[in-house]
Amino acid sequence: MSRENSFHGPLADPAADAGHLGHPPRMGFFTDTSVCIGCKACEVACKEWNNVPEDGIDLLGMSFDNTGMLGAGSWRHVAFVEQERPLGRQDAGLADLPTGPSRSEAAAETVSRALPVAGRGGGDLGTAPVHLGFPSFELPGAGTGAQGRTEFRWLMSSDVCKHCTHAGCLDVCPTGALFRTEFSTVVVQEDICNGCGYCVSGCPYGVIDRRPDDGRAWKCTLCYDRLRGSMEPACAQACPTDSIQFGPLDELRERAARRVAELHGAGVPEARLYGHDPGDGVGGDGAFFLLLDEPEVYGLPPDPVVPTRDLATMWRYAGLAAAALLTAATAVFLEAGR
Amino acid sequence: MGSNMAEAHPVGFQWVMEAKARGARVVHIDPRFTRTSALADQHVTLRAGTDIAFLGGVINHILTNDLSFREYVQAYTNASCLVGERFEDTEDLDGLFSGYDPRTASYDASSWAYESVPVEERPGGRAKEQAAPYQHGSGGPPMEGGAQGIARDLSLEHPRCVYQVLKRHFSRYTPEMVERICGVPQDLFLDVCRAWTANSGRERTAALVYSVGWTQHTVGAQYIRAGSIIQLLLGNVGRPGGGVFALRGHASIQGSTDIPTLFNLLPGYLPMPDVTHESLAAYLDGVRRPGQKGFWGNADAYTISLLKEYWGENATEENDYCFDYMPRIDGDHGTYRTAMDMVDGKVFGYFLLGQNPAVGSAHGRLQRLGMANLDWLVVRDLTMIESATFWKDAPETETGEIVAQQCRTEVFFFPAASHVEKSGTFTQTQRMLQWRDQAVEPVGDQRSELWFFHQLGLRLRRRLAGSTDERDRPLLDLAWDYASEDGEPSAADVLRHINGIDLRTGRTVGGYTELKADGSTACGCWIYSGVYADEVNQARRRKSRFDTGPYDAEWGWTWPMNRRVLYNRASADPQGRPWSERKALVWWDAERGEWTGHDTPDFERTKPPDHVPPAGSSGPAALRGDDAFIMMSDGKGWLFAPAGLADGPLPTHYEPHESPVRNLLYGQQASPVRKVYGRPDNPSNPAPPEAHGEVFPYVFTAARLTEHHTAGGMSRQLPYLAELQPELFVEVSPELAAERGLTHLGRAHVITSRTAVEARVVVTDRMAPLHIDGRVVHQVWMPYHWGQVGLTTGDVVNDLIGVVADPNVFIQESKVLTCDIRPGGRPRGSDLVDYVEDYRRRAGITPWTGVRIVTAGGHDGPGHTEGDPWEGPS
Amino acid sequence: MPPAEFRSYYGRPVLKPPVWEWRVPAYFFTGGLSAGAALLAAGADLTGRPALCRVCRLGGLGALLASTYLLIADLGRPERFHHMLRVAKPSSPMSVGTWILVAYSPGHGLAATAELLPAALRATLPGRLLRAAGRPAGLAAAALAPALASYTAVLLSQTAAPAWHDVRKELPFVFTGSAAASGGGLGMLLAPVAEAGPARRLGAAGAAAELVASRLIERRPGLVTTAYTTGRAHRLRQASKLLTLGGAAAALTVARRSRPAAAVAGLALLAGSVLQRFGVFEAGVASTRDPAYVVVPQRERLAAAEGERSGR
Amino acid sequence: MGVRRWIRAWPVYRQLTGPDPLGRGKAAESARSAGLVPRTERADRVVDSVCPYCAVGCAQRVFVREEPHEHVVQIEGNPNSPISRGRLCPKGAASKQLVTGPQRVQKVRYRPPYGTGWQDLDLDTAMDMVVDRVLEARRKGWQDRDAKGRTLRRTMGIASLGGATLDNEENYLIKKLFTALGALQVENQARI
Repeated sequence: MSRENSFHGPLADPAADAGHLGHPPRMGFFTDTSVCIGCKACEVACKEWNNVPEDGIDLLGMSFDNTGMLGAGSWRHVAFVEQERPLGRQDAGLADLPTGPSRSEAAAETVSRALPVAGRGGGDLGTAPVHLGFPSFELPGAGTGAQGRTEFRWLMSSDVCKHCTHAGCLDVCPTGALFRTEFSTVVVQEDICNGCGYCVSGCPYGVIDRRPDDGRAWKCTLCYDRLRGSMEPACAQACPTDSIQFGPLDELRERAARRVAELHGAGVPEARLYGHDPGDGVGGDGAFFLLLDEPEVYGLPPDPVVPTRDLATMWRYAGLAAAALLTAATAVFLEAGR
Repeated sequence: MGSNMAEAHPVGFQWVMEAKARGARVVHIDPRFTRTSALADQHVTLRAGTDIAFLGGVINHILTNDLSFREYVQAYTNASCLVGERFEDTEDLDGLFSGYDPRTASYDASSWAYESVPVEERPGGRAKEQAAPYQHGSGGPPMEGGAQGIARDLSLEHPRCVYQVLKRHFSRYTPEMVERICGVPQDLFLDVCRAWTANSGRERTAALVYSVGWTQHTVGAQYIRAGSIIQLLLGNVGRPGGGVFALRGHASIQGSTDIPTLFNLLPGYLPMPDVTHESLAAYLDGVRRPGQKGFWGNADAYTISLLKEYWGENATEENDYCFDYMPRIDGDHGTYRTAMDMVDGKVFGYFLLGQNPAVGSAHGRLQRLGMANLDWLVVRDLTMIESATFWKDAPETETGEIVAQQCRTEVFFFPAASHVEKSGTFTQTQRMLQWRDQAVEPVGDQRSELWFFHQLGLRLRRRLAGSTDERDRPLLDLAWDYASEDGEPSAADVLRHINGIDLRTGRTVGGYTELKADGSTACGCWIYSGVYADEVNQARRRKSRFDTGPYDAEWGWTWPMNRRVLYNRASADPQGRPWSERKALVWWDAERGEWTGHDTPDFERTKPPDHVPPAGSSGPAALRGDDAFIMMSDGKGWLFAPAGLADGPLPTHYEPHESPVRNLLYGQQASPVRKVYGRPDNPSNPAPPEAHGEVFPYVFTAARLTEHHTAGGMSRQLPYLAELQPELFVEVSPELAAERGLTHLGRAHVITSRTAVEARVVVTDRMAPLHIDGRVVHQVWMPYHWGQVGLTTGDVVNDLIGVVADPNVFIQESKVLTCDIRPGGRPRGSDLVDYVEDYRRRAGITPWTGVRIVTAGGHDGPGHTEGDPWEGPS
Repeated sequence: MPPAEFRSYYGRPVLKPPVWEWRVPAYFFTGGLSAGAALLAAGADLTGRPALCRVCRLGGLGALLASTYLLIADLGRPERFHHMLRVAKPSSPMSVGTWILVAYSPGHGLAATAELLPAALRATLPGRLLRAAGRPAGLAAAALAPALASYTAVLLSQTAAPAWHDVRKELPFVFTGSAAASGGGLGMLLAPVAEAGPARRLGAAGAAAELVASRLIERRPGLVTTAYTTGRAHRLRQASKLLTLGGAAAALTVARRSRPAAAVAGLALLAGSVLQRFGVFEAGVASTRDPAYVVVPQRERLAAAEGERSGR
Repeated sequence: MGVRRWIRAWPVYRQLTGPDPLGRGKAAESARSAGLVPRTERADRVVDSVCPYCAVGCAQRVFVREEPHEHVVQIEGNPNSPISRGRLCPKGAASKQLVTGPQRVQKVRYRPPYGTGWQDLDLDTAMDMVVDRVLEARRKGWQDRDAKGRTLRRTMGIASLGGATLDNEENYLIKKLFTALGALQVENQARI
């Protein structure tokens, strides 16, 4: 088989590329955030099934998000975004109320200002307890009428490991603990992982993390064991509104395209897919999303690229540097010998 | 409206999302923008406690613009019935209806009756003391002669016909008035009116969903009445996609109302006997009257079958089926009354069964002080809860009001079995019973309630065996011999007895129509009759949705008689044809001579649509072929309630007990019959026309979060849930934050005349201030799940709330009160007591505050205090 | 803090900060040092500089042992270190590096052991064999040393951390330069001035390469450079630059004459190398902690692609 | 033999000889992964249940394993349910933790009057003590007739609160027993 796109670019069959012969179709998630009600059933169902430990009982002040981000102790994470703008044709009912300026941004800033002083820059939200203290923002003037806010929307989105076609975490793993399954998903084998931590930095989405007490890296397995038993992943099964849909990736991509068209027709032009494109920097995600704003608003990178894409370049330059070193080391003696 | 469905019932909300995906318009009307609002097409912010003004506005819009479903209204509602001449409306009496007695703060409802129906005058005091509508079960009050002779004007033009009475009553509820009272801009309000009416009629239906956002008010029952009136006017009752949905909050709270652990009810909404019922005949006469229509006409069969189940062979016709064994009620014996009686030393022992009043009941402080004054307390729960540990860690231990060494209450904690450790049925919110099989044995001392109470009964009877005391007879004669499985009574056998047994054959009856008034059947709950038909546990059925039709008739069992949509006869027109093919549900099949359709018809199967009962018939036989509301004493849906409600035949906007504004519609400020308890330990914040309301300038409302469950015993102790909502917080608008100097994530405390509680501040655009009659009114919201035990702990929000109740059902007004909010933590220890006392002093609060109920017509009515609370102004 | 306007989720980082702590940059340093020393040792062996050869072999062994310890100690599950040997993955620089280390260590270890052989054992047959094997073993290690010195650059670049990934062309030169500088520094520190000529030249050459490559990083366009030119990374690298520059200058001047000066210069080069590794490490960490480093360049990239598409 | 098998199991060997030369898939599969099945497949019984939290009535399936002792291995939604279609909210999804968590109390606890801590008490003894107290409170609060001579036949000395999380069958017995005792202050969450 051609290994042309083993490291980057569109790859039709990642499981076959990883040596699985006669494998089932590629399975994945399509998370339609336009119907997410932010209940967090996905987070709990995931933890119940996978025995993921509790990871910090802290009020984060990020709307109703007290999980913070994906991590070793949170394999699903529901983001909550409050914004002063309308959602499609939704009427938030604020017009003509005696409102002042929006404070969504200010509240967000309260949190963002506290994050740099938190351990690991807030990158450990959802991994260990984080105390944000009692920061504050300047009090707004009590405005009314003209400068008052009239628009509002509340976005919710359940984030998860993307199970990339080209997975940074998998590529860098030195033990083979991370591997691609027959379902084309990316899974950490807990009996193998020795906690080198390389995958943590290899992931362009900031998904995988190491558990401090346990020492190993953990992330969503797309319920590998359940898939083996022809069961749906726990989060998708629990999701009350079917915001999390599970199935063969090809089917999901078709369904997602229809859904976007439907939303565009219904006056929600901001609906867009994220991670569905096999031509993107990671070869397309096994778990992709329908978003209602730019990805970075949900904490997602706008244009992630698997570091492996540049692997050849890196080795080439490393080779050059090595050659230079050898040359130099030889030269210093040659000169001396003269 | 009054429901945060996406958060409180997330899995049920999938059907709303499904409907939305098919093009349904979703409107959410709520004081704050919630996760439900986030998914709705339209959100309407309204001031908490003003829903009747809003709904009245909708009714007025429908009537003024003639938008009702005329044929439906004429055929199936009492719109055409004439109201008696003695009736006077709130329009005439400044917010009161005729029959009001300011001394007892109650109504004599006799003047509300239909023109031609004989009524006896009944002082309202008794009804008010007994949670009246429950007394009348699900079918409304008895009405003599309901079967015939009600004067009607089918043209709906007569000035005293219900339609015109309604029109006049709601004429004040204009869009302008809605805006001034509710704070909802007129355009927005009219949008909702248009959406509601445009989606109702032959081809379309609209559903109305409410939860405790509606019930926990002094006028809660009338909120629901107001919603029902709209749904009746628009033809949205008994039809697919229509209805008024009460979303209930607990696994079997519907079941615990059907098979009540409630003081005023017996199973199947039969009333608890009261002191006027010296005999079974007198009791039955209070339930149904000669000549009345509908299935309550058979109340004798239901009651006697229940008595046969209770006392078995000992219940005979000669001894009135042991009716005399029944304890009698003579007033309010509701849970709040009982808590006050505990404080007053009148109650000695208390059982708490999976319930945590120290956190979950309004005025938690009163609850805890009551519990601290008992002889003994039995707590049965899965985990250690605040109500079991109050003697050592209640907030009152911090203030010194409860000291363990001085608290005499003896506490027994019995660990309970969980839902997988016992078998039995839950009744869910749409009346469906679902059986659970036992999965595992409980460990240690963990036992089910079934075991506990069966054991308790056995041991009590053993102890009293041989007693000659007359008062022990009911216990000794009790039928208490249920089949047992390994020492545990068989839940299936109990369910069999609930279903009912034909004592001649020993087999289960097939349904309540088979119950007899001659003592030949025993039935524990007539509305559940049929759940064990053919000796099969119908609630245990699990036929997959993939294998059945759209109404999934073989999954569980729905009372009554496995009907999914109540009153579904109304889904067909008077001639028995579906109103439209699109909305067909049940129809008359003339060829086969029976009702048929997708659902089990809620009608006598072979009674043709044009049936006219012979003169003199009563009960079910008196129902016409187009009397769709088969439980009602006149067969009609009630727009106007000629009897049965303690607070008026029509919903009327009254301000909440605690409100920052004067009632703009009437001189009567708040419900004139609300149940108040004027006691020093139950103070109220002042409301207009009383002075000093400005001390508590903000509207307060509380609710639950998806991530927690009620008082937290089943969620704050679980790491996976505790981490999702880890701390008590209070939500305020940016405007209120500015006004009070509150900062996001900072600390603040909320104060009422009861206490102050501390929480983290969440400043959010989801909260918005309102224009109320020219001034800006702010609302404050808190979740209420916290207490001092568990993985996440916090102040008890229910401590902020005083006890004042709806006179119909005695449910407390906990969805709206007034408060103040200040930055920083609350005072600790005994300083807290002084701090709150200072607030009370500044607001001039005494036990008389808030209990001078009558304010209509400029009267200064009497204060309704308990006895002489203390020396003070009178 | 970069001034660029961008949107984020409550300012929360997009990426996970590395879980690696001080041991990892220390491992880079010791690995590089061992590699540099191995090269010098082999050259010294071939050119008859027994003292230089000896100190480099022994110093290199010490660095190798430290390096191995640091690598294992940084694992979350050190007892599973051998799992590194399950697979050989070309896509994983750590896997490649492990195998390089596996190949490199025996040679260097053997050569160093030969140096350590007590005099009493030198005449025995095993002793003679060992000493005979010392040279080829040392040469084998030296052959692999450049790989050992440079793969760590790929290890860092093969991550999503913008400050590491984006400097993938420069970083190998920084790291090999740093390895050479530290190896030279070691030689200068421990070997007599007379034999340390190659060490001084290697140190200076390495320092020059490191400084030039480092300068190139700082002059790259785009936001990511900020991670190197601000904060802790900047301070560490400034100090490194001064020490390296000073060490190199001394190596070419006073260190040729004075043993103490040589030692100080050697130490300066060593310290410069250590600080360089930590500086680079810190820059990478910083670039994961601030979402700007992720969002802004990616947005620019998308905008450019968009512009290209619409321009066509 | 052992060595050969060991070498064949070595992923590097599998890389070199199998279809996964890059070692990122099949070759890297561990023994645990190779034999992985959902733990529900090892359950001895699957029991139909219903979520104990809100009133939607979501169907649950309880997976039980007998070894090493009878225990719940998983609780999840039942996709066959026409009500819930297998879905659960966060609370329902936490049911296993609710049932199996360390917060569950297993033994009777007793706090005597004026006590400052819990004591142990045997279940049987506790039941008998409650019997004594029920009879005593019933007696103290007993009322035969009201001031007008009308029948009351009741006790106001005992009250009860709870039932909304209990089974219908349990509520039925509770109401029946209390009614026979003459206790009528029997209430539940429906009033709250």
